Amino acid sequence: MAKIAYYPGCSGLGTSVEYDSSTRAVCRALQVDLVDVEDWSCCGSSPAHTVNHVLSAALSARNLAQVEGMGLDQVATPCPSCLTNLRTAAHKMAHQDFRDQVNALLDIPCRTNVETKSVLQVFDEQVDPQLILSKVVNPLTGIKIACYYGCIMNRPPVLMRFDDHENPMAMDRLMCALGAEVLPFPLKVECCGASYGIPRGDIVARLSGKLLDAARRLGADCLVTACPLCQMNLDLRQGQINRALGENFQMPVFYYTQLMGYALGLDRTELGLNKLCVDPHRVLGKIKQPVPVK
Amino acid sequence: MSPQNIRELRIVGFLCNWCSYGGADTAGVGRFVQPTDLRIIRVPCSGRIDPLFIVRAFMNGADGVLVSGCHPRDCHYAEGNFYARRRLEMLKRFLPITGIDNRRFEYTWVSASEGQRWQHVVTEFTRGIHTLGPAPSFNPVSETEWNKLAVQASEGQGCPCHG
Amino acid sequence: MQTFDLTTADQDFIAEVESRSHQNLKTCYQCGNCTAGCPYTFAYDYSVSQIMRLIQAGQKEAVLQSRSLWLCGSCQSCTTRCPNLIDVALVMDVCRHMAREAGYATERAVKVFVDSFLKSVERHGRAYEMGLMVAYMTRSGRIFTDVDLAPTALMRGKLPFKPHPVQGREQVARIFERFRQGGING
Amino acid sequence: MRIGVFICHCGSNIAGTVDCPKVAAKALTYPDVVFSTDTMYACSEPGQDGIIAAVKEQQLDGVVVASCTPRMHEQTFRRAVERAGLNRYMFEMANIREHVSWIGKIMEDNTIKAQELVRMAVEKLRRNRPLIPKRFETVKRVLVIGGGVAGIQAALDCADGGQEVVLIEREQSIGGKMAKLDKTFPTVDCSSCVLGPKMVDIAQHPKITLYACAEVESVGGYVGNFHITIRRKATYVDWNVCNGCGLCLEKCPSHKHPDPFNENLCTAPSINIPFPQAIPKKAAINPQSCLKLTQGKCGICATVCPLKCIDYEQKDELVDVDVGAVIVATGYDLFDWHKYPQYGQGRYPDIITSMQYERLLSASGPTGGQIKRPSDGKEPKNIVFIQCVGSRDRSVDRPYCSGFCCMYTAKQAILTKDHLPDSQSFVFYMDIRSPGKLYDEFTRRAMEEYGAHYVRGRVSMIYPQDDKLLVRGADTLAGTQVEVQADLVVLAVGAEAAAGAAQLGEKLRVCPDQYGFFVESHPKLKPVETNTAGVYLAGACQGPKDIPASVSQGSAAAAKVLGLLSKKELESDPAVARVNQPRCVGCGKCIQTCPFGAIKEVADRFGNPKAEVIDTVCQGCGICTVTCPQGAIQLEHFTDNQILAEVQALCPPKIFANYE
Ligand SMILES: Cc1cc2nc3c(=O)[nH]c(=O)nc-3n(C[C@H](O)[C@H](O)[C@H](O)COP(=O)(O)OP(=O)(O)OC[C@H]3O[C@@H](n4cnc5c(N)ncnc54)[C@H](O)[C@@H]3O)c2cc1C
Ligand SMILES: Cc1cc2nc3c(=O)[nH]c(=O)nc-3n(C[C@H](O)[C@H](O)[C@H](O)COP(=O)(O)OP(=O)(O)OC[C@H]3O[C@@H](n4cnc5c(N)ncnc54)[C@H](O)[C@@H]3O)c2cc1C
Ligand code: SF4
Ligand code: SF4
Ligand code: SF4
Ligand code: SF4
Ligand code: SF4
Ligand code: SF4
Ligand code: SF4
Ligand code: SF4
Repeated sequence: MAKIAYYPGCSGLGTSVEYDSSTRAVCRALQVDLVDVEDWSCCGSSPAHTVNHVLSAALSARNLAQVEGMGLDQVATPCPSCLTNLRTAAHKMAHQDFRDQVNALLDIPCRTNVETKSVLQVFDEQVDPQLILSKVVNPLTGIKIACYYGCIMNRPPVLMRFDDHENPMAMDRLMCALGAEVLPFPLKVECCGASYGIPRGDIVARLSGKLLDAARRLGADCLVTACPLCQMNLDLRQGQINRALGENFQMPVFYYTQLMGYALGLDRTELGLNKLCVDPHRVLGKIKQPVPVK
Repeated sequence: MSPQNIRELRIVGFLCNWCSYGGADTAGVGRFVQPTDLRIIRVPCSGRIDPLFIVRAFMNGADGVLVSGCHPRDCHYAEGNFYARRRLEMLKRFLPITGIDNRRFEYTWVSASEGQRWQHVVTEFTRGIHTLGPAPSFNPVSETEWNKLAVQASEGQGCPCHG
Repeated sequence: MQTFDLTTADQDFIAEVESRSHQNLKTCYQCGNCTAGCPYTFAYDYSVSQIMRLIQAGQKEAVLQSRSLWLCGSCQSCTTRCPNLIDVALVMDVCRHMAREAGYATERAVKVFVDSFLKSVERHGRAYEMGLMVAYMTRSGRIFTDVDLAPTALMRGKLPFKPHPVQGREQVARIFERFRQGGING
Repeated sequence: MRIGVFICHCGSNIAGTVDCPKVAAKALTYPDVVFSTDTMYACSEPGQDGIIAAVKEQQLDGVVVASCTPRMHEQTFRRAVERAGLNRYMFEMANIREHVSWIGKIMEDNTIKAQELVRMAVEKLRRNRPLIPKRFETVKRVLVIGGGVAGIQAALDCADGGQEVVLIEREQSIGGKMAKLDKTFPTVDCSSCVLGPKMVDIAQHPKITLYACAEVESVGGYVGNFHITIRRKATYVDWNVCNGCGLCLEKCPSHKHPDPFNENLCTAPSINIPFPQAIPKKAAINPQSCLKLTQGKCGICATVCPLKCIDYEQKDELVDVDVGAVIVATGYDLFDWHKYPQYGQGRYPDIITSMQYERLLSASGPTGGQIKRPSDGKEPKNIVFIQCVGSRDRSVDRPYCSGFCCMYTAKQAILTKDHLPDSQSFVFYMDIRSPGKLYDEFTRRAMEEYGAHYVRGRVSMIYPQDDKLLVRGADTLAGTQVEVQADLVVLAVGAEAAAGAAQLGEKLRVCPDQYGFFVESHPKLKPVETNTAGVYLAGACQGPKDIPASVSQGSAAAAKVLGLLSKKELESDPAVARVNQPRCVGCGKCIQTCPFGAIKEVADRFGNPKAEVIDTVCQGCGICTVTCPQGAIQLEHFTDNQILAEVQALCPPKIFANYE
């Protein structure tokens, strides 16, 4: 497979280090050739576009220009928020006026010939499912999981053009292939409260609480996410949620790459399972040990 | 005179009775305002439009000619618009040979219910003709030669549009 | 409740929202689908369809002072499901820009958070969470925000004490600088 | 030639933006124009009288009226000049309303444009010549396509009016959508009690021939003389013999395929009679699921049938009929709600369509009239109805209102309360459209007497929660989001053009509109006519319509047909092609291109081949005229000279003289 530029996003250095490290590990195992975007900077995340679209696009476009400088035409990011920003920037810069305004803010102009994808999309479209199957050593048999995609991985469909925007299946398919029992989670694209955790924790408590509740009603052992913000809201803030709602959720929240790495038998330290706040070991313990085939 | 100073140019439309003429009526009923340059000649079917009519319009100083018929497969006469399409496509290629800028000629399909589309077509076409400005006055090789060509064409010889 | 004077609808405001969002807001027929899908409706003062209606009615003050603008999570549910194909989330974004430009901040905590975040990016080139938290707490005066989480996060190595250096951080800083000089609407 | 010109004001419609007196004055300067005036309403009685008087007083032999589109009043004025003693083709119209006053705002430009259009009409008229129509006899038989309530009504009215009728229905039985309904608004009377007797009348009427399982294969001819080929699809049962006893149905071992009549809520045997009141009541085998026809096994029905009417070898059959007129009544189809992914795309069995709900309500339906939800057969308590699903929605390309779903939803809410007194209905609506007689009272009754909770807003998502469906919508009147924990959700799916309408329209030369419904000749004044003479429309094929409106249109179309066929003879349009035989070299190009086979080869008295047009077959398209390399075949009323005269009126010759 051709080299793909990799944009880890700021949270990969902080709140979601385990997402970053597990993504890299899984990609390595599946022969997805990632090269870090040189000297990448913040894409603007959710705050920038609420202030100004040119500013927000410029913060993203600097990174697209970096990718262009590396001579690559595809960049993958694990984070849906980064994905949205990079894609929106490129999309809007298709209009000359807007592009000129953005480039006026940049040292190095961006030509926007780079395509941004989520790492999930790369797995879904560019990795042979047979390869994944052939590498599974610890099938996830015995656990029931709910896949949660977050609100902006697939929306708006005109921009994201990946998977079904009301009922995405890419992660479900992956988890199924790894042997897990995937439940039909109905709130796959419902918002978790986004970045309001800090200024308006009450909003996150309510919205993320709803997701946890839906997963519990379904009988899920755990939630699986593809977004650092969702994961943080659901996992790190689960205690806050419990206090706010008078609940007692004990729902581990994995990154899908962690479970992939687990099933592929990758080095546990790279998967960062110990970084999760809600202890996942009880759930992992449910996984039936594979019967060695002789 | 620069094109901007000219309020109106001479644009001739050939419209089939069943679809496009009706579409233009629908646009009128809907009060979809359009530029006034265009004058419409009603013919039963786009298949009735002889490319010579169009050539004649240009030779007589038209700045633009617009032809509109029923959508393919919707023709009131089953296949008239297929004939029209073939002939008009040929004409479009033939026009430059006679020294006429073929951007001054366009053919399209508008159905009787598409008043809005008609408004759009007229507005865009008129805008295009205004961008091109008035047609340069015809400067034939010689008048006799032109007459010869015209007669020849009218007899179906040397005019690729027939058939 | 307020009485809106419809005869003095602010046409310039309507035109500005339409031109900055490239949306034809007259096509909104108030079906409420956006409100029905919006997960944040419970926290809004005006629901998103009401915001759309108020824009149509040219009620600039009511819109720009709405707290809803600051609470929209840009989750795209409204945009995705609008039967008239209006990019509603974009309209919310544009109104938020206009509110900010007009100096409103009816959800102050949100504004402070956003400002702190961008400050941190401007300074370091990347978001620096610890710095951001500290800046937010001091500026918002909410010094106890998430203190309960700090130990968990710290223990798991999720809140590094030092910012991550970006060589091109001057480049990023210049983006902000030029932006402030440019007076850009976008 | 002496030409008179009349410029119509149409009140202020034209005079508002065109200086009519000025146009009239200018017209006097055109060649051959001897009289010119402006008039308030040219088409009114005084207007027409004025024209007739002028023809007589001024000895005019040609008239130009500049007014509305010829598609509106050409016939009116042709009759007027005829009354004045002129040939009806010595008349031309200039369209200065639809093409001038209504689309241009500047009086000066409009006036000039109007003048030029009048000049064009004058130049054309100068080259007109009187044309005399030919007369021909009509076939006294009518074809009705589609056996829904509209087609049934049209067929019965035509037959009662004394005409032979051929009714063809694509499905196995007539009845259309109405046959599936439980009760009908606004009277809430039983659908089959109303429709059933009419269906029986169809079967018993001596003047009606019914072909079910049949479709139009091809259409030839023209008004008064259509040649229709009908394809009767193989049913594998000899319908001349089958008496509908139903024994075969009971014994068929392959009875697990979805039953379309019951909207796939239950299954049906491979040999089936769709419902007990079916007309014709005959069995037919479904070739897709029958074991014998797919795998060569079984053959049980053939053994059990007491009348031995099963024929596994049966083939489609083509039947030719000649008719004088055609009524299209092919109805509508329902919007496929799976285009809304937020409603689960079929993952949740308790989200059903309104038509499925009709089957649940119907005593002859799969549940015997008990409302049971599909997932677990339980009686629902909270039922949510969602209106405008696939209507009034640009995002799915259905911006129009389906017209009857507000009403049937109110009906279903009322019936729900009748069936399940403890239930609670919630109706999500955007607007209530109930403009018929006693209609609004009906929807009010659903709310006031039957306690249906109407919520103004759309539903954004539905998802399962425990054993309920969580319906999340908006109440825009309260300005909030609302949620309902529903047991059953019924989608009021909108109407769209019937499958195959486009192909049928092509055969009949009837235009579909942008959504596939057939276009009427004039939205107000010719609502059941089409632009093809002799072809009429009835019912929902022309646009969404409820039963009263469909029935009215069925009768209206029948009245039109009876009017047409009451004439002994029809006049053919004399604007047909004509061959100038000395000029024709007999190359045969016109014969090859004419789409209607209207030109034949004949020999002149020296035995040279020549073309000749068959007047009654020629449709007047003019394709031949453009094809002829000799200019020998000319379409009357649209000859090369006439059209070139129009061109030259607009673009006066510049470099060389007219070489006509
Ligand atoms: C759920 C629901 C409830 C309703 N309830 C009511 C009510 O209570 N009261 C009311 O007034 N209206 C009601 N309606 C509306 C009603 O169904 C229509 O008004 C009516 O059916 C229109 O009749 P039609 O004959 O025009 O069309 P249809 O009923 O659609 O009949 C058309 C017929 O033509 C046949 N056909 C189609 N194409 C061809 C072809 N190419 N060749 C041959 N045959 C063809 C079809 O098989 C069908 O039999 C309801 C509609 C729905 C969806
Ligand atoms: C303000 C307004 C605007 C409208 N605009 C539109 C529009 O834009 N488009 C549209 O489609 N519809 C429109 N309508 C509706 C339209 O007027 C009616 O649909 C239409 O006029 C109905 O025609 P009719 O022949 O049934 O009745 P009418 O027009 O009422 O004609 C009935 C005739 O019968 C005569 N009459 C009554 N009693 C007797 C008697 N005992 N003996 C003899 N003669 C009698 C009356 O004098 C009258 O001439 C409008 C209506 C109104 C009020
Ligand atoms: S969904 Fe669209 S049309 Fe409906 S209220 Fe919201 S913005 Fe308006
Ligand atoms: S984008 Fe904003 S307004 Fe739209 S649904 Fe999401 S939170 Fe609500
Ligand atoms: S002739 Fe036409 S334009 Fe004149 S009054 Fe009648 S409808 Fe109006
Ligand atoms: S096919 Fe035979 S058994 Fe079946 S219904 Fe007809 S007559 Fe009865
Ligand atoms: S032959 Fe076909 S239709 Fe007849 S009984 Fe067998 S499966 Fe049923
Ligand atoms: S009739 Fe009512 S439910 Fe049906 S499309 Fe129109 S408004 Fe919607
Ligand atoms: S005008 Fe000519 S081509 Fe057309 S139908 Fe008549 S004979 Fe045939
Ligand atoms: S095309 Fe012209 S010349 Fe040839 S047969 Fe027909 S009429 Fe005669």
